[in-house]
Order: sequence, then structure tokens, then C-alpha cells
Amino acid sequence: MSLAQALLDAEGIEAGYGAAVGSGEGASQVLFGIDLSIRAGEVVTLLGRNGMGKSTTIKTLIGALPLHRGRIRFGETTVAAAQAGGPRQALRPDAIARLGVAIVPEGRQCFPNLTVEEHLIAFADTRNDQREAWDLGKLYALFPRLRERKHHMGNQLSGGEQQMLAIARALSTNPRLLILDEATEGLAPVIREEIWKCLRQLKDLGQTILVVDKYIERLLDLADRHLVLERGRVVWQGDSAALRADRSVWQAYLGV
Amino acid sequence: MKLARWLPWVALLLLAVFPLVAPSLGLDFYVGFVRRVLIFALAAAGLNFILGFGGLAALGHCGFLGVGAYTLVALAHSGVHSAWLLWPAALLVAALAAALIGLVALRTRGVYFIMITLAFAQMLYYVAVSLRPYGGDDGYNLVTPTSFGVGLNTLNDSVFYGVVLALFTGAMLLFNRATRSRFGHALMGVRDNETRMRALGFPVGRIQLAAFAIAGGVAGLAGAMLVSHNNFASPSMMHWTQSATLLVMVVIGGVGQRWGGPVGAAVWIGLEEIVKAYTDYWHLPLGVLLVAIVFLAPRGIAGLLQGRARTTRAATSAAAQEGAA
Amino acid sequence: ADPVKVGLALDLSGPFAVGGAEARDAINLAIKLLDNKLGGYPAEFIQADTAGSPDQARQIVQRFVQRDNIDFFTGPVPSNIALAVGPVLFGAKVPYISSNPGPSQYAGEQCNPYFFGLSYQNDTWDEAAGQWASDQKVKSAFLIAPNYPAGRDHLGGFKRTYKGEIVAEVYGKVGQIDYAAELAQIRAAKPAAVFFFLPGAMGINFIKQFVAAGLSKDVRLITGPASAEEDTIAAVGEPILGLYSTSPWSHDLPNAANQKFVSEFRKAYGRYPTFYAAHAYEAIMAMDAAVKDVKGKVDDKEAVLKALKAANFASIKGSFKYGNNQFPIQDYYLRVIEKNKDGVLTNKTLSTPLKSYRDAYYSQCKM
Amino acid sequence: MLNGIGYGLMLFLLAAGLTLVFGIMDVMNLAHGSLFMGGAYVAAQVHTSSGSFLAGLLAALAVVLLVALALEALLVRHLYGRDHLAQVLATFGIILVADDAVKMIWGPAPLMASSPTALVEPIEVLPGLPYPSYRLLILGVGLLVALGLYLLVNHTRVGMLVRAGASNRAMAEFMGVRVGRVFSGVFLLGAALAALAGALMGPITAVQVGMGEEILIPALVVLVIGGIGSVRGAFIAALLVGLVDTCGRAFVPMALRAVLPPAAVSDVAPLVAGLAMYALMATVLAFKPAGLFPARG
Amino acid sequence: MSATTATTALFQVQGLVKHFGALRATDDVSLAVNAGEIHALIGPNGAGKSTLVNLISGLHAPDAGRITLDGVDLTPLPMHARVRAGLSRCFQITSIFPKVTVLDNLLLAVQSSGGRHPGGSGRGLPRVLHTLLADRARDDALHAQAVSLAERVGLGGRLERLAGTLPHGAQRQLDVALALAAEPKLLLLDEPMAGMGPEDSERMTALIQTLKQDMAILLIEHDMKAVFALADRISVLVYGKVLTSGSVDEIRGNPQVQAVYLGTEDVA
Ligand SMILES: Nc1ncnc2c1ncn2[C@@H]1O[C@H](COP(=O)(O)OP(=O)(O)OP(=O)(O)O)[C@@H](O)[C@H]1O
Ligand SMILES: Nc1ncnc2c1ncn2[C@@H]1O[C@H](COP(=O)(O)OP(=O)(O)OP(=O)(O)O)[C@@H](O)[C@H]1O
Ligand SMILES: [Mg+2]
Ligand SMILES: [Mg+2]
Repeated sequence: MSLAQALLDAEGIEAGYGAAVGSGEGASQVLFGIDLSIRAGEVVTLLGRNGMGKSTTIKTLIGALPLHRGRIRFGETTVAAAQAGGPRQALRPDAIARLGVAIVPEGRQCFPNLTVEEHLIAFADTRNDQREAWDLGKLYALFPRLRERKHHMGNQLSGGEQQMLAIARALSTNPRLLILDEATEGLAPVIREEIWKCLRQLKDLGQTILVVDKYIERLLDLADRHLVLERGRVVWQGDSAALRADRSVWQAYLGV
Repeated sequence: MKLARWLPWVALLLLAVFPLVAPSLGLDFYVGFVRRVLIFALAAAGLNFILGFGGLAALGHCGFLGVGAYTLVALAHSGVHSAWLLWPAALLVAALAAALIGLVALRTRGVYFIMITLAFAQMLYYVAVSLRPYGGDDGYNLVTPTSFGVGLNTLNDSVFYGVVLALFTGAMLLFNRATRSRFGHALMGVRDNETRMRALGFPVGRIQLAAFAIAGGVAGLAGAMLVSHNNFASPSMMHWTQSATLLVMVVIGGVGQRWGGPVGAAVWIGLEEIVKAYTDYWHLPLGVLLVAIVFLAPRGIAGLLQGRARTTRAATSAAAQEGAA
Repeated sequence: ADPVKVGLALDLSGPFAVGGAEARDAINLAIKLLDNKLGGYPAEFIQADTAGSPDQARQIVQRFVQRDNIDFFTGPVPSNIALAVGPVLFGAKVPYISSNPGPSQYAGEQCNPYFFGLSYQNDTWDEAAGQWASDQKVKSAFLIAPNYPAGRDHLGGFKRTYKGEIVAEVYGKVGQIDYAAELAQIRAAKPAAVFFFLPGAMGINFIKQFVAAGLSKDVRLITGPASAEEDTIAAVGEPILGLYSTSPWSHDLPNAANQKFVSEFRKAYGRYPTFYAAHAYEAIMAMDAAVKDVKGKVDDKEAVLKALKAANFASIKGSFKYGNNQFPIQDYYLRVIEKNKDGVLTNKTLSTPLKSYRDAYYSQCKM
Repeated sequence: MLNGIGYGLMLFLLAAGLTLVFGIMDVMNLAHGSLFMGGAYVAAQVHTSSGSFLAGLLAALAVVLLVALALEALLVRHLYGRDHLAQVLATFGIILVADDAVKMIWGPAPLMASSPTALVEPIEVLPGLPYPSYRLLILGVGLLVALGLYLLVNHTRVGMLVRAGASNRAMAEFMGVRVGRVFSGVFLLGAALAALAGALMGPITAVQVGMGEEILIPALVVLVIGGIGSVRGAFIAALLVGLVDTCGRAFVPMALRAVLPPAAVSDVAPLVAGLAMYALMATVLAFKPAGLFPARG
Repeated sequence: MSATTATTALFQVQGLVKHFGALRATDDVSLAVNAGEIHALIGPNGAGKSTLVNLISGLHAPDAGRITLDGVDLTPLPMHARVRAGLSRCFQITSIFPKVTVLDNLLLAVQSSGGRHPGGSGRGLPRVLHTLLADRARDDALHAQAVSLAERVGLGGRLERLAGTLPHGAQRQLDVALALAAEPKLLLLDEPMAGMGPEDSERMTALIQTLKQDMAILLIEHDMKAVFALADRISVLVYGKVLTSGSVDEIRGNPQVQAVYLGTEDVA
């Protein structure tokens, strides 16, 4: 595990919604210069109250939103770079995904016209021949419920089942970076526990993870580092111990 | 923004004085031409109402045009010639037909709705073709012109024109009010999120059915007026390509734009007339125009005229339209 | 003086575009031969495309009448357009010389001094076919046409003169693509002949599938000119060999006017004309003769009508004169499609089953 | 019966490309009919001048693919994200242009397309029941295409990726799918099927301007009855429409003749024949608003 | 199960069954909610909770069973009629009108049921004409109702925002507000806290608490903190069947429930 080289490196990213491309200005800029870097094998969280820009950050990282300013690098590749008024360059989201970024998005986004099993086959990375690689059997072992529902269409699942499917779908690509945006939303407590256990295992296997979730206590046990967002800016960062200690952060920025 | 507001009314005013000045400009013929445009504009406005505000892409609207037309034919055949009886009758029968068809068709959504309305219109078409007493495929020549009472009838060009323009204006006023009424908002709500509307307690089926019947009735009225205008009815006016053309008019004009239907009808029919005069290959430029509109002016010509002001509203309904189609 | 104005509503696009194009080519040829004049007087020819729709045609004719003040009208291919535009023309006292359709209405009860059925009455070619089939002692016939009034009229015409057994009368769909079911019925019925009226693409589909089904060996195929002219021949190719048809005109009629027309047409367009072209050409020639007769005074409607009715021109159809209903009394020919000496597939005239024949409706006309 | 199935398979062949592009990719491409027409014209032209049916078929595929490539890159690509109405309108525009273009190139008169010389003679499929051999070829191709499509769409990853891209393009891209490229490929495949259908159908129908629109409606009807997006549905619907349509023409008049006076029959029977296909669709949709085999829940 | 409160309960479900193909998503469910009560429904994912809500609200038709509210048999009624009868719901996946403003969302909601036609225009033609032609923007009474509704759920300051651009929590609040417009006797809430942070969750909890005075609530939620804070009674659904019902403490302590649902998660 190389500590020197970050797997993902984002510098001063600014982004938002509906603003003219490249202008960096606009009615709804949401991110105002976020720096974020994740080393291989690290588990990092984005924390902050609702609407502070966690999902927006993630959407910008995966290329779903245009970068107004800043630079994003993944591995050796510059994924996006933009300066004010200057040239913009950006990879398309699918290209970024193929670099090894997989996401469990807000709102699950299961495909209504694919069966459960097809979700898990269609995007699977079959080239990966690591022993620990996720395959259909392992995914079903993680979520036995999905095996029971394998012929259901994506929209014929309960909310929680869809959430499981979204996680399994992301894992099926055997990503270098796994991004989870509220992946435990709508899951029963027992299943939530399963997910935490699973993430723990993944971490132990060296999986790099960026995670957003509201169960901060669990994240403290799991993650190496935390970033707290407030109105599109990083207002605090540090490791779990530091966050545990700093109750003022909890009150000011996490609403607890 | 100001301009877009006043433009339609200025246009209506110009239209009102047109038959008075036309003779002195040597444009007599165009009185009849504009009248025809107005009749199609009326039908298009009806379609725009259900398509733009109700999200119901009906590809069989000319079926109701035909129902209205043949209602008039049937009554005229049996000796009724007063416009004040014929036209309302056509409107009512067409609205009734639309209500009955809507009962079945509105069970479907999206492309299925497009296709089922097409199917019903084609059935109406075949019925009209097999109506031997009314000429079947050959069509029916209206021997006695439709009369307005007091010795006036449709042969009197400018009187007929005036009546059509008045009815058209009245219909537009009503449509414009309807889109701002509770009903109109409910209709748009159904378009945007049908399940939520049900859960709010709206009788979604009835709302859509009412809108569908209104639009069908208006089409029927337009159909009857068209027969009075041409003194001729034929099944070809309800062929699916006619319905498609009507849809084209609405989209060119601007789906869900208040004046989208009429603007589209005027532009399309006008262009057809002009382009035809210059080339036999008149489909080609119109096709290119259509593609250009789709790409360059997705909100239609009326949308262009509205300009960038009020974009939130207009863009909203346009975007919502996309979701619904 | 003002030029003589002629309104031409042509079906340049839509389902009748083939006939429309033929008509336009022939009219342009006639105009060229007449040096842009009618009866020696300058003339203006105004063209418009009906797109095959009666509604649009009606619109166009309204414009011709109101804006352009035309003196003569011709052009449309289908009967329904003729019926749609007729009243407008008659109301404005504009003579309509039909270059193709001859609906029974205009031949009978609705006959009008302003309508000249120059070409033929719709049923007559079928009557000729029925007559010929009877003459040939064809024992049984199977009839097929699309489901619309003209289809029924045409089969009615055949039945009027045919004396053998009619094994079945089948109406298909307008625009039908596949005739397998009908061909199966024919196979089962084993008629001696099939008479069909299937204009346009329907006829092409039918003939191709008829031959492919192997029926052509045992069953004689008879039709009118609509499915037996150059356009159909070119589209069907070899399988059309041996198709019998009846027509009031054929490109190999030996009269001088016809020889001139056919050779000029071939010179100009490199192909044989069809009956659409022939009648459109003749319609212009009829106007030319009438204008000459009235010495250019086309505003004198009485005189123009009289001159038109006199038909002072050498008809390309051989014998030609109008009956009381202003529909022709003329000969009808039987043709068969063969390879001519140059190896080109085309019609060859065999006989004249009906001579100086008039239609069945003239007695209903009160003119 | 056999005729109904035969017509049904022909319909399926016509609808096959549309099933891909419209059913699976969810792009309402009316210009599919124009590609069909293009295929028929090119095949007829090349067959006539070269004398080889196969050359005609290949030329049709090549030319239509080229046209489709240009069409996709210039127009259709920008329509993927748009609503159906925009797609209908733009492709309707393409129809208008295509019809006039064909008329400019080949004239309004229909073109000759003959079946390959080897397949002119009918074959006896059953003793005493000759069947046109060329038709058999078409039926065979129809069956093959049906099978191929079914496997492609339902049992290959490509099929899954297309469906994913069609229902939620953004999410499919987040999963690493090159949706643009996949769609282009599928569009071209659809165009190739249109060209194939056009080239094959030419010899038994009229090759003329407007032939595309004529088949478009029945093809759409087939798709809708089957349930948009379901290859199996389209296949069954095609057979059903073929049967109903054929029966409407052949048997209904016979049946009616038994109960009604002949005059009434001659009025009603043709009406039934014309209506049959549409009545079938309306009935199916009235009871199953998303077709027989709704593919998207 | 329903025997205990069968006669007095405001709302009752008896023997409800729903199949999805071979799957028995709702398996003979009987349930009762008393007036003024918050009744929570918990259970593993896919247990059939949302399906039950869909059956009750009329989005799906049950294969068997009966639903009554305040003595009225709702089973044969379509969805919109159930709303009129006093039953209103929110959605697990936020269901609002994203492309219009918050105010327009609320106007639609109050127009449906809360907003009476002014001027006592009564029934029949005048009412039809009013519905069809009167400019809604001029309807001050309707407007006032919408505004007060917004204030009730804490959206008072965001009336002119396009609903789709609201933060998630606010959208959930709007969803609840839409359901409240009907002034229901029974409110169905399907995971109202889904996707909310602690702060928003607390706000929503408080809101639900205030609603309790006016209506009975059937609450589905996986956020146990909220459930234990709010619920008067809890029913546990497993594989489409009611496993058990009881007070918060009974459920919490039930080892069966812990095994299938609660796990070891500490919810203080
Ligand atoms: N599609 C959109 N258009 C405009 N504004 C948006 C859109 N989506 C989000 N926003 C706004 O951007 C801001 C940040 O939203 P974001 O979704 O990134 O927050 P978050 O930190 O993920 O919060 P949550 O916990 O609610 O998911 C919010 O103010 C939100 O209103
Ligand atoms: N339309 C459908 N077709 C087929 N099966 C369905 C359909 N909708 C739901 N199901 C199945 O029914 C079961 C119950 O689903 P439901 O949505 O009611 O669960 P739930 O209890 O709300 O779960 P969650 O807590 O995850 O939201 C699930 O297993 C689901 O897969
Ligand atoms: Mg978020
Ligand atoms: Mg649920």
C-alpha cells in the first residue's frame, strides 16, 4: 500500500447546477473549492448536514456534473481540469467509470428493465482474476435476498432490496474506488449491520472507499479519515480519533 | 416580454380588419385562405390543450375532426342547414365520441396512447370510407351552403370569415383561461406526476377525459367548419397523416405555449402554400424545417417569440412535457 | 388581350404521383408542341400539386378560380378529386376537361355542361373486359378489387357485360401489401380467369404474387389499363407477360395523331406514354381546338362549351365523339403484354371488343 | 392459416429493426420506413443492372448502412435524450426529405424488383399445395431474425447494456457503459435489418415512394400489441396480426354471408377487413394497456 | 390480532392478501389503528410494508381482504375517493411536482380537497365553470391555505423555489405537506426520514409529533430512533405476515424481532 501516491486527488474543485459551462459563476454554485485526496486502501468519509454538497462533490468526481474550476486526477489520469475562463478538459462519466470508479448513487437508480441477475452480470468486470474478486456467487452470498429475487425487474423490488442491488451492482465491477452515497438508506437495521461488516471486510482487503452516510458512529469505527463539508467548503478534516474528540465540530457542522 | 403579450392580440386585430382591406389590395382569395388557416388553428389549439397541458400525445385527433365533419354532412343530408344547429351538433357529437374513445384510450400511457388514438382514428376513417350514402371514399359535396340566418350564408366570404374569427377568438380566450384555472393546473399536475395527483385525491381519469372530450369537441367544431368552408367532406381529412400533420403544427408552434397551436397552423399551412408555388419537391424543405425546429427551437416558434424572459415557467412546462411524453 | 389561363391540378406527390407525373409530362409536351399557345392565342398554364388529397385539391381549385380566373381546368388523376373540385368549377363556370377520371355521378344524374369526360367513363373499360371474356367463352371469373366505391364500380362494370359464372367477388384493403389469402382463395376456386381492379402499388403486388404463386399457368389475368401500362410493366418486369387488358387507347393505335403523339413523347422522354399521359395530352388538344373555334373569345362561355362539345380535333383514340352526357362514344381495345421486336415488354393491341360504345349512365343525364 | 403466419412473419421482418431501435433503445424512429425504402430501391436497382440478387442485397445493406451512419452522427444521436414527441417530429421530417430525395433520384414511378432467378418456381410444401419459393426464403429469414434478436436482446450483455442505457442513460454511463457507442451500433443494426427487409420485400411488393410509411404503421401496431421492448411480444403479435388480418379478409366475409343478406355483406365485410388490425390493437390495449408482454414494469 | 380493538378502532385492515406472480407479498394481514395513535410498521426489507401502504391507499388492488376507515368500507373505492374519505399518504420515494414552485405544489394539494370554491358557488354548472375558467391565481383563500400549510411544515420561506431544487430533507417535508392538505383522518407515512441527516430527522420527528393531535398515523420507518420516539404501538411485518404487535418496550425486547430485524444495533 503506497502512502505517497494518492489514488484520487481533487484540488480546488468548484461546481454547481445550471450555471453556464466554464464560467465558474452562476446562480447555484454549490462547491467552492474542495480539496480531497484518497490514498489507495484508504476509507474516507464526507460528512455534513443535508444540502452541504456531499452528493454534489461525488457527482463532480464521477463526471456527472461539469467541473467549473479545479483539477481531478485518478491514478495516473487527469479526469477533469478547468480554470476560470480557461480551457476545460474532462473525461466522460463512462470513461471515468472504466478507470475503476463505481458508485452507489443517491436514490439507487436500479434499471427497471433489467432483472436483478442482469444488473449483476451486465457491468461485471470479468477480466479481474484476483482470488477475492466479486462474482455472482459472492454477491448473492452477501445479499441472499437478491438471490431470492433474481428474476424480478429492477422496479419490482422493495426500497431496501433496490438498495442492496445498487451496492451489489457497484461491487460487481470490482472497482478500484468504491463510492457510496447514503448506501444504507432505507435498509433494515440488521441489513445495515451486514453492510458495515462488509465494508469492514472490503477495507481489510485493501479496497479504497469514499463513503457518505448518516450513521456517523459506524463511520468512526470504519473510516481512516473524515472531511466535514459546510456550504461547499471543507471546514474540518482529520482521523476518527480527532473527530471523536472534537465535539464542537459535531454541534456546529453535523447537527448532532 | 411585453411584446409577446401583446403580439397575439395585435395579430387578431389585424386579422379582424383583413377582409375589409383585402379587396382593395387584390387579396380576395386570401380571405378564404386565412379562414382555412383559422379553422386548422382552432383544431391545433385543442390538440395543444391536451398535448401541451395534459401531456396526452393524441395521434388521432383528425378522427374527431372527421366526426364533426360527418355529423354536419349527415344533418345537412337530411335538410338541416343552419350553422347554429350544425356546428354545435358537430361539437357535441365529436365531444361524445372523444369521451367514449377516451374511456378506453386513457387507460394507456405514452407511446401506447399515441398508438391507440391512432387506431381509433383509423377505425373512424374506415367507417367513413364505408358510408355509402355520404359518398364513401369519394367524399360528399355539400350542395346547400351552411346558413347563418338573416339571409347570410357561408358563400358570403367575409361574413363567414368573421364568424370563424369570432369563434376562434372565443375559443382561444376560453383555452387561455382554462389553462390558468383549477382545471388547467390539475391537468398539468396529472401530466407531471399522475400517481401523486391520485394520492392528492384528484379523479385523474375524469380530468383527462374531460380535457380529451373538450379537445375532441373543438376538433369536431373545426371539422364542421371545414366542411362548410370547402362545401365538401371526405374521409381523407381523417387519415392518420392528417393527424400527424396537426401534431406537427402544434409542435412547430410550441407545445404547451399558449398560442402554440395557432402559430404552428399558420406557419405550416402558410409555408406549404409558399413552398409549393416554387417547387414540386416541397416536402423536402418542410422536412428540413421540421428537423431544424426540433433541434433549434424545441419550444416551437411561439416559444421563440416569447424570448428568454419567463424562461423558468416556459422551460418548466417544456421540460415537464418531455417527462410526460 | 389577356392570355388564356389553364388551371392544372396535378397529383405530383402522394398515392397518385405516377399518373400525376405522366400527366404533367404529356401536358408539357403538348404545351411545347403548341408553342405555349391555345388555338394560336397566348396561353398561361398554372400548375399546382394536389398531393393526392381531395381537400388540398379543392383548395387549389378555389385559388385557381378566385385568384387566377382560369378559363379551363384539367389534371387530377383520381375520381374523388374530380368529384371534390367539380362543384367549385361548375359554380364558377369553368369547363373541366377530364384527363382521367370519369365518375359515374358526372355521367349520370350529376352531369354538368361544364364537365367533359374526355377520357372514358370509369366502368367502360371493365365492360369491355367483360364483353371480351364473354366473347372468348371464359367460363368462370374471379373478381377482386380494393374496398372503396371505385372498386365496387369497376367490378360492377365487368359484371354488367360478363355472361359466365362469377365464382367470387373479393374486396381487399386499400393499400394492401400481401395477397396470399386471396391467392389461396383463387387456387381453391379454380376459375378460368381473374379480373382485377387494383390501381397503383396494389396491382404490382398482386401481379407479382400471383405469378410467384404459380397461378399464371392455369388462370388468365385480365384488368383495365390502370394496372397494365408502362409504369406497372416497368415495376413488375417479366412476370407481367401475357396480361390482358382493355383500354380506350393504346400507344400502338395506327391513327396519325396518335403516331405523332407517341413518337414526340418518346423523343422527349425516352419511354412509351401511358393512358394517363395520352388523355392529359388530348385534354390540352381539346382546349386548343375549342379556343381556335371561338377565336380566342374564351369569355363567351356558351360558345366555349359548344366548341368543346364539338371536339374539333383529331383524336389519338381513333373514333371519338361526345354523347349527350358529354362522355365519349368511342372504341375499346383489347391488348396483351408481349415482348416487341426490340425485346421490350409492352402492350400489343389485339382486337376491339366494343365499338362506338357509350357508357351505362347516359340515360340518367338530363342534359 | 399458413398465409396468416406467412404474412405475420413478413410483418415481423419489417418490425424487427424497429423493435431494436424503438422497442429496446426507446427511440421512436419513423425514418425506419425510409431506410426500408432505401434498401428496396438500392437492391432493385443493383439487381436489375448487375443481374445478381445477392449483389443487390449486399449493396442495399452497404448503402443503407452508410446513410444510417451519417444520419446517426448528424441527427439521431442528438435525439436519444429527447422525448418521443421530438423524435417523432424530427424523424417525420426525415421521411419528408427521404421521400423527395428518392423521387429526385429514381422518379415517382415504381421500380422493378424481381426475385432471384433460382427462386421463381413455386415449391410444393404439402402435396397439392404449392407455395412460392421466394416467400419461403422470406419466412426463413424472418424466423432467423426473430431468433437472433431474441438471443441478442435477452441473453447477451450487449442486450442488457442497451436496455440499461435506454432506461437510465446517466446511470449506465456511471457503470462504465459507452452508451453513445452502443446506441450507434444498435441503430446501425436496426438500419441493416430495415435494409434487409426492404431488399427482401421488394420482389413481392411495389418498390415505390411512400412504401416505407405503408409498412410503418403495421410494424408499429405489431410492436405495440406485443408490448414495446419485448422481442417475444413482437414476434407473437406479428403472427397474431397476420392471422387476424388474413382472417378478416378471407373468413369474415364467408361467415357474414351465412348470417347477413349479400348486399349487407358487401358493405360490412370490407369495413371489417380494414378495421381488423386496428380493432385488434384497441382491444388488446383496452385490456392490457402496456401490450401483451409488457417489458418495462 | 384485530380482535382487541376491532370495534373501537378508527382504521382496520382485515385479511388483506396481495400476490405478485407467485410471490405472496401481503399474506393475510390484519391491523388496526386507533384514533390519535401513531402506529409504526417495521420489518425487514421486502417484508411488504410499502405494498401494504399501496393496498391501503388504493394504488394496488388487493386479491382479498377488507379496509375500513371510520366505518366506511374503502375496499371498492378508487384512490382519489379514499382521499376524500380521509386517507392520505406520502411516498417512500419522494413524489412531488419537481418542475413547479413549492407554492404551486401546495396550491394543487389544497385545491384538491381543502380549497372550497369561494362565493358558495355550490354545485352543478356554476361550479364546473368556476373550476374550468376561473383564474386560480386570483383565488386568495386558496393561496392563504397553501401558505399556512407551508408554514406548518416549515417551508414558509421557500415558497418560490422550484420544488425539484430543494434539498432532500425539504422535499420530504413537502411530500408530507402535500399529504396533509387533505386534512386526513389517517395519514400513511412510508419512510419519511429516508435520506435525512440527524438534524432533519429530528425536525421531521417533531413535525410528526405535532400532527398526532389531528390525525392517526401509520408510520413505516427504518430509523429506529424515530420509531421508538414516536410510536404508540408497533407491528412487525415479516414475509408479508404480521409477526407480532405491541408497545415499544415489548417489541424492543422481543428476541424474535431482534433476530429478524433489529439486530444488535444500539438505538438509544
Ligand atoms: N439538481 C439540482 N439543481 C439545483 N440545485 C441542486 C440540485 N441538486 C442539489 N442542489 C442543491 O445543491 C446543494 C447541495 O446538494 P447536495 O445534494 O450535494 O447535498 P448533500 O450534502 O448531498 O445533502 P443530502 O444529505 O441532502 O444528500 C443543495 O442546496 C441543493 O439544494
Ligand atoms: N411490482 C412488483 N412486482 C413484483 N414484485 C414486487 C413488486 N413490488 C414489490 N414486489 C416484491 O414484494 C415484496 C414486498 O415489497 P415492499 O416494497 O412492500 O417491501 P417493504 O416492506 O416496503 O420493504 P422496504 O423496507 O425495503 O421498503 C418485495 O420482496 C418485492 O420484491
Ligand atoms: Mg446527498
Ligand atoms: Mg418500502
